[in-house]
Amino acid sequence: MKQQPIQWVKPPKAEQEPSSTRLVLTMAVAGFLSGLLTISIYLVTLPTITAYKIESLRQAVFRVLPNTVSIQEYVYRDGQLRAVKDGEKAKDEASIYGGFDIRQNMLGYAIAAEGAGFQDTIRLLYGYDKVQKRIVGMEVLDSRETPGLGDKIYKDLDFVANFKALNPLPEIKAVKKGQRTADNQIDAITGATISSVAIVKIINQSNALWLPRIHATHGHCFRSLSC
Amino acid sequence: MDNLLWIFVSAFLVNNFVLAYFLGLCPFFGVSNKLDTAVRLGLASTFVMLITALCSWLLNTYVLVNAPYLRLISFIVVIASTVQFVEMAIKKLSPVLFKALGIFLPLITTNCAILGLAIFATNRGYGLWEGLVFALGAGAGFTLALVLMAGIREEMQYNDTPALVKGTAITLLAAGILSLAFMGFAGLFSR
Amino acid sequence: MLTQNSAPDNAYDEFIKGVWRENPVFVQVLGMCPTLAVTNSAMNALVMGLATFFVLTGSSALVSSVKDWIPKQVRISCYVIIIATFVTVIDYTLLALVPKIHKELGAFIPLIVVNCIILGRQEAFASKNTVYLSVLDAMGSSIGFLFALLALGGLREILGVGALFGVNLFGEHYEPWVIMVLPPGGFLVLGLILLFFNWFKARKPEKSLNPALETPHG
Amino acid sequence: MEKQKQKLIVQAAPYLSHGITAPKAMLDIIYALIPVALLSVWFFGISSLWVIISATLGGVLVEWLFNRERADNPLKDGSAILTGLLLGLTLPAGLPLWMAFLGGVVAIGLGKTVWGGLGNNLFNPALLGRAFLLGNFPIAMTTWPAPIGDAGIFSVYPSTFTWPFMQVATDSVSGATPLNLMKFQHQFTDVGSLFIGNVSGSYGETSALLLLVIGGVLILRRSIDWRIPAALLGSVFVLSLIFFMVDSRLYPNPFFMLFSGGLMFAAVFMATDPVTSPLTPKGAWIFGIGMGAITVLIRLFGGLPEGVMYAVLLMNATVPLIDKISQPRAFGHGLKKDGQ
Repeated sequence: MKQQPIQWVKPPKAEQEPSSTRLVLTMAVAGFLSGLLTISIYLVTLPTITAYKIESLRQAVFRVLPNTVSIQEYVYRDGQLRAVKDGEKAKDEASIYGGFDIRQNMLGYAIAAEGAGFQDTIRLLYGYDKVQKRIVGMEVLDSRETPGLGDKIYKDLDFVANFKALNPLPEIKAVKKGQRTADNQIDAITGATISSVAIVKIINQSNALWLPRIHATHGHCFRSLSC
Repeated sequence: MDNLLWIFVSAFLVNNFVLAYFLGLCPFFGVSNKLDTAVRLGLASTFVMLITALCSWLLNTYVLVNAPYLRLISFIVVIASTVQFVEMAIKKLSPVLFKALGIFLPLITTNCAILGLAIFATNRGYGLWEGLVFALGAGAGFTLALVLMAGIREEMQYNDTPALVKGTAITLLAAGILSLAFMGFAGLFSR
Repeated sequence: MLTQNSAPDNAYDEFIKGVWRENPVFVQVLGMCPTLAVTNSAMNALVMGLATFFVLTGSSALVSSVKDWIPKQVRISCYVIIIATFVTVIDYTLLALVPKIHKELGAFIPLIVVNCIILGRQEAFASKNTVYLSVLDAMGSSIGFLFALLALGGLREILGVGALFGVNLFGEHYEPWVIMVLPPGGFLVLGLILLFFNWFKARKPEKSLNPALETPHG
Repeated sequence: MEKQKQKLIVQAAPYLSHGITAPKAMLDIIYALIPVALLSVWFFGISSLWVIISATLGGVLVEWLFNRERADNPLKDGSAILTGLLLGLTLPAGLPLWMAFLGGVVAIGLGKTVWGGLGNNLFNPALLGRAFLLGNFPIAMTTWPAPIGDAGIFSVYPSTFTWPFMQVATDSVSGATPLNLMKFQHQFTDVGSLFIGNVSGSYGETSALLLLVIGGVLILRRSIDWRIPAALLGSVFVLSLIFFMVDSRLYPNPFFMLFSGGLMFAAVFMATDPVTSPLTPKGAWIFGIGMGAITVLIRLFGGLPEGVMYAVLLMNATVPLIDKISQPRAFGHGLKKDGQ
């Protein structure tokens, strides 16, 4: 069969050309009505959508930073991590979330990070306990890793458990499953080494940025960072 | 730099717009029966994608900051009118280029790869350079898929493909095989 | 790209032709991007199909009721604006109601705008017919589209995960065919379905369709 | 039959002036595969024989089903058996038999039948079947059992007789292939044992020595075009030598690259398939070098340990283009032909 070329329907000539004012007016009315409808649906759904976003963020922080009951957004300004409220943050400014327990004690930070995975970008959130100086939880927010293999980065609970008491210093290393010997190592997933290594790389890169900032703010001393 | 390379390779091979994201399938199936047309359509699309990346970045940064709900409508309107404007400009400035690419330009604006590019770049929060590199990779990937498919379909004309399979069915199966082969690029430059 | 409509026999025919005889996916091969991209599970296919149903029916109703006031020169732009508005509405509604599925469908909800089934129905039918017939026509096409999406999504999920709508079918020892939920699976399964349709048609040659309908579009 | 023969000659005429006809070349290659199959039984036991037979049966079944009404039944030319053999030899020992069977079905069904049978297919059927299996069952397809050693030829891997459509029940011990070790542990297997072949891997890819000998014989008998293996192996060697000289700790020794994985097997048996490779000598060189470059790219920078299968499939897709640019006289004057 020969493929037919696409036929584009040409508008037939109108009997009388409408004035350009009429054309512009039609478009303007259409645009106005469309804008009106769009804004209304936006305003109607905004509370639900915002509530869901805040709630899912809170849930995620609770999972990576156990015992958290409330969260606070922080940005890095003038050599310090500073708490910001909604709207005080500049558009492209990176932020992390501090988690507080029931007595309003600061537990640590939940840090979002992303990077290249096996198939596509992986976005994840991990919790850093500032007292124990350990990573205490990791959750993959978004990924397109291979089903049944790479998706074990969030489906394999043994792998996720690697991040429950992990020393981030000097850097995290992925080793072959069962060969873990030090507290800065994780067991890679058999058959999905690239995805496991990608997670490690994403966290290491993010740590290189944020740990010194946390350190500067709280005055902690790290083994491999000059004090 | 590492990041830009990965964005390019990802859009070009690993997550090829056509073979992994299913974007731009209309021209991929409709216009891929001739090699010459495929090359030109690919180049013209790449060009439009670059313009789109620029437009959507400008819109996102300067216009839509407080009105995200107008994103879809303004993307469509702005992209379509910019392409029309560019088409007129090319016609005036370079008749040769117009003859090669011009007839495809209006056709491309209705292509979902273009809107898809703008939406993906926005969702991922790409800056200007990232967006442009993304557009370049996506355009190159689109061209590659189109050219490979055109070659396959020209070859098929000489073969006795069974009547049952002819037409869209075999094109889809060939696209599936190509998509399977492109899986080999997974993880490229990700480390 | 548009079919020459024969005079409508009756309203029922306008409805049923889109569902089966002129099925937008299996017969006209239109709207390929969403068809392939979101059918990696039956649930995604269902939500996408319903969203398209809403946009297509809504746009057809609106376009057919305002068609006399829109000058010919700007009609396509007006249709696009109308469609884009409906898409924005459904986009925010889904985000509010089913955020998890919205996340999985991702960029493909805004891309309903460029699904040429929708613009095609406006241009070929709604701009020339009464509201009643246009709505029936739109409902027929979108149910046909929904049916196609569900068939693809169901098949891909059954093979690729061993489940349907998330319900496990074959027990936990089933070995999933991972390809089916990945991009190659979309192309291959649709290709095989079209092959089956061709075979079906070849068995009943008197009812064969115009081959020109096989030109695919986005 | 008559028709099939003719088609191959027409397609191959520009360079195969030495009278290769389909059945002769095909028989040659089937004979050449027998020692490879025997060696794999020696290394991996009787399981490997089961897998090869299963894959072949799958292919033959499809060929028979879709062509039983045709007078020139293509079953007779043996190409389905050849495809099944080739596919079977690239599968891991201990792969569940139902998967091997499915691979054979896809190889012939999707790789050959839908294109109109032998001579019309654009992709290597055996590798297409293998790519389908690898995509579908990544774990089973990358579980490379270690050679059986002392257990005896008649011992069977427990995973072989897995119930159809079900997962492998037992955790089989997977020996990492040399390429896996290179990619994920940065260990380089010594070239000597790669050369002899006593390493984990699919049957066909274990012994480089045997494959070199067989390839040599086939070239001498003119059953395969020498240019394609030469271009493929040569480009892999040169490219990996360049990387090796840049950083010898990061990148493997070029001999390691040559003798590991499925490269040798692909160079001798897969890339040289006359139906899915270019027509002209110049095209053969482009084809081979392209495959070499993609193989090195995927092995050194990709996420997968082995890329030669994808390299062959991807270059198969470019064969129509290669034919076009390497044969300007036969196709008129290039692009101008299609101009408006």
